[in-house]
Amino acid sequence: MSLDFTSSEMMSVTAARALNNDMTCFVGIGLPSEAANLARLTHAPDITLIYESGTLQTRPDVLPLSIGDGDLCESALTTVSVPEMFRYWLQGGHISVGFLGTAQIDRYANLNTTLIGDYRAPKVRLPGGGGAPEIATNAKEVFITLKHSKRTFVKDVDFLTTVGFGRDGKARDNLPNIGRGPTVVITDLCILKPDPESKELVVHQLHPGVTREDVINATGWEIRFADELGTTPAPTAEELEVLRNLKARTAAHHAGQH
Amino acid sequence: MSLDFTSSEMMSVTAARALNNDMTCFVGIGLPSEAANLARLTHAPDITLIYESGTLQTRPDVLPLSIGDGDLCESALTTVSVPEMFRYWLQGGHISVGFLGTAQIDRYANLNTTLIGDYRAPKVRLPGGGGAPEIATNAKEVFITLKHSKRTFVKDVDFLTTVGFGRDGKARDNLPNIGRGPTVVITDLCILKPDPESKELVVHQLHPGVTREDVINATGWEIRFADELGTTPAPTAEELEVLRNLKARTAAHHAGQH
Amino acid sequence: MAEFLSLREAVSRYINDGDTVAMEGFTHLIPFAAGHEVIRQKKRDLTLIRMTPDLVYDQMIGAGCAKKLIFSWGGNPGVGSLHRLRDALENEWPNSIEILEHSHAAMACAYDAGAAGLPFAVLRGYIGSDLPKVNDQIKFIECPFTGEQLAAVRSVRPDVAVIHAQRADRNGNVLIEGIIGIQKEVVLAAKRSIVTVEEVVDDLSAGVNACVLPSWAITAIAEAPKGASPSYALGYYERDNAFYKEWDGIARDRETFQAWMKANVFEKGAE
Amino acid sequence: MAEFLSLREAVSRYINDGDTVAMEGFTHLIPFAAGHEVIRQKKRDLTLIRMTPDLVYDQMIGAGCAKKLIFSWGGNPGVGSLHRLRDALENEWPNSIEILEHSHAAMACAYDAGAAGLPFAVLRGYIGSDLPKVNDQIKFIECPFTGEQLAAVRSVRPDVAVIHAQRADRNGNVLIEGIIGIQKEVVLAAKRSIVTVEEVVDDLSAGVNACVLPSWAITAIAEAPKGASPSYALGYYERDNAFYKEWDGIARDRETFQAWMKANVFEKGAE
Repeated sequence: MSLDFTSSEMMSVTAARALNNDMTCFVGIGLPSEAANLARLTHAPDITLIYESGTLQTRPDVLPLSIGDGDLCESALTTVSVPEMFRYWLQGGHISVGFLGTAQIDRYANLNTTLIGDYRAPKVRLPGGGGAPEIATNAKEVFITLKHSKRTFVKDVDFLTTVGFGRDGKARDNLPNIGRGPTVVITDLCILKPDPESKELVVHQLHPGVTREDVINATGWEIRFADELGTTPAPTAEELEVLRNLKARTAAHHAGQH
Repeated sequence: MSLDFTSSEMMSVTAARALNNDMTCFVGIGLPSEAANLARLTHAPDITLIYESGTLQTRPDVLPLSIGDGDLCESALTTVSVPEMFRYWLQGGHISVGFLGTAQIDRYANLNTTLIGDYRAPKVRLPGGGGAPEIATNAKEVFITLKHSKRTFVKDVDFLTTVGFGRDGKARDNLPNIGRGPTVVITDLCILKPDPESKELVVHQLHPGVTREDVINATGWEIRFADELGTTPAPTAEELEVLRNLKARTAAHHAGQH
Repeated sequence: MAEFLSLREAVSRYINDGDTVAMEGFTHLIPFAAGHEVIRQKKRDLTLIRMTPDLVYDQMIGAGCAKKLIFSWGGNPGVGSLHRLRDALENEWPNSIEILEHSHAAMACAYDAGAAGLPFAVLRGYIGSDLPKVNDQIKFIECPFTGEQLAAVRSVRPDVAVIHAQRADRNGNVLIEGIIGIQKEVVLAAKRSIVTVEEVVDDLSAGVNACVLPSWAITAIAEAPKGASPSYALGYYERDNAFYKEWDGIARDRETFQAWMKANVFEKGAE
Repeated sequence: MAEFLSLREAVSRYINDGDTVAMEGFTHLIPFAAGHEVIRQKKRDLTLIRMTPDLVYDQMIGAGCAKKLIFSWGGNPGVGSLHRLRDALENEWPNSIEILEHSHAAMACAYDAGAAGLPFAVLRGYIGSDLPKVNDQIKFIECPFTGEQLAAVRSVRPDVAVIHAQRADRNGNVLIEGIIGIQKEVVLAAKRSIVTVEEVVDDLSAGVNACVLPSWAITAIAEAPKGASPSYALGYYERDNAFYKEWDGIARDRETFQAWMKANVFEKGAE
């Protein structure tokens, strides 16, 4: 049986599958939060989710709109202060996976969430670093999820907000006390991983129905493909149902206020 | 009417009188704790008492034996962690008076609670610094209370655990962000204050019935007396009653355990 | 001891033109009522500090209160841009504003150091980032024991801290519950503080280790029911996520923004 | 995830001869049961870390477990000396021990830095004190922004942390209430941790901002009712101040000490 699903759903389901029960995941808002909660509601019921607002081990019923919705706090094991969250829990080494979104990513998985154009005269001002710069270096590894386009996948980021492997791919070399960095990037087209040597992002799996040309046309540098290029398994009926219910529940909850 | 009282009672009552309702007092265990609670139970009912165990604004019913008896916590406004206590509340500048006891004090009001003799081969090993080294510099001013004897009042402390005005009286000069240091020392014989210029301790008041010779004989250096030497008012009937009740209540409470 | 004042009086007395003002609350307990009073009183040339500027600073910036913003994430959470902030940065409307930006970790540490009375904080941060190139309040130092290079950031010490909390008792002790964010730190780091509360009660009903600010650590308290809305106050009302989404449309355009401000801020007084 | 073990098994498996062991609890929740088990298992050459060594380290030092003590106040609170500690320092009985001593503020900061994964802590401390002359883990550094001289201390990162707490739930999450001291910090700063608890319950009944250590931050949990006595556990039993006074007489003399240890530690097993 073949199911209908959108490329966004494909992305969320694939991102969710990257997580497992044993992980302690520092969750970014938006796509990472959707994926992390989908994981929790499907194959990883005991995954530990942590949001930078201080909520430790939280189990929200609907997706939070902000990083600090009340549901995150009420369903958490406990809620700590923001300095404690960043100092003891993140920098202290207790996070296995940092899960980030971004506005721009480059071939060495560096992230830009600061601005497009020149710093003192920006064309487009973006929100800024938030938790990402230290999540990316203090978590043991980093997962990244974003939509794939020439605007988002650029050869060099305009501003390096959050380090992947640096402008030369070597930013983590010989540093003590730094995580492995981005180990996977999940888009609506494919799954990319850094080359073990050069750290340049390489396509490892195409989502069902996506071609190499689709990825080439949506990437701002000459993207490489792994020798053994796989195909991502399509979402299962259960994954889609849980995801759609979660999103419907979320939309109803956020609309029904005032 | 003249009342009977001991020199210890005289010391506690005098020390209590140094405190007032507007103070936020970081309280050392033992004599300072007795004086601070006597003040709270007499003329300073709204004084804020803080113990290094993390208990903010506490009102114990009996004197705590340790710095962290349960009564301190149960009667406190709230209880914070020990790092928070020292970092935010003491170092952050919220303590108006640090109230300390000591084993030895010298002419520049430096305190020794570390040891008698040589550091690597001590004659008498004392408990050590505890909270005192930073209470003495981060509180806006410091009150000290101890029994007066040649053993406790020495010309130079064997070990400078906690700074008064340093070995030359100038340790606080030109330092940013340091409190005024010891402003009064209360013993069972008299009240001493540092000379405004040299910082050497000078006797300002003798307790009733105490002579200059008593003080000279109990002090390990050539002690100076203020030009206008006063006499400390004797304890009032109310002060003595409250103090004795407090001590009786405390003794009964601490004995009645197991 | 904290003084109980009307919000109008508290803002008038303790926030001056040119001050460095930190209004905190990490998504939760954002002091909107106080922000609106600052706007109504037409305070000018403020240096605004806040980890997540949120709608409250979008409104204050759009109303012309700010000359500088110190922050670590300036978006409408889960929605998109803060359009008034962008208009100021991209088009200098209604005035140009200077920015100084940090990461969350660094700014949290800078508040923590401020509360601890220290001139700077140390963190393992900013590795490989361009942020230190555009922020002169970030330096790198060496651990005197291991030689490891670590980031140092200047501590945050505002003139005035403004926070919202659930409740105060009649002595002026304040309870903060739920996502406590950086609320305690900003009050302790600041020279003066204004705390708005949902209500004043006889007994805080606080747990033994609750986040309570003693009266003597606060300058002024003003009762402001629903003072955090459209943000929220745990135990009182929920976050108005629908309004956060609507704000995107209101703030995108200068005229709809000004009309909204007129109807919802200028023509409404402080409670 | 924390593993539930007997106290005997937890101590046997996770505390090795030669380890650096920090047993914390600031007057409250002192892990006496665990300390006694360490004594019974005759662990040797331990570097013992504790802000306030208290009776538990007096007993461990007198029993010959320690080769080094790192501390900031080594007395019997409100009573006087720790006679076994003094006998070791003054007379090398039962063995000589090395000491490294701090102030409370510095040691609290050193634990805090350890929990924060940093190699050192900064504080405004040790001004004018002789302690930096006898402790090479204290240095002075300059603020890179203001030039102010501040103290730096190496962070505390023990091999094993041991604490006592009120209760754990069946997933191994632990609630600590009352005087929380440095308990959270020591567990987070250590490579491994053993937590003894008064009881294991279905629901922690913890407030929203309670001091809770998640199961995944703990190595092992052992049920040990009255495991903090003669210290205390808020909500369970009071501090046995009378015993603290009696200890002065017991510990003053080597023979009465050894007789007490035989009757009360060696001839009693772990629960």
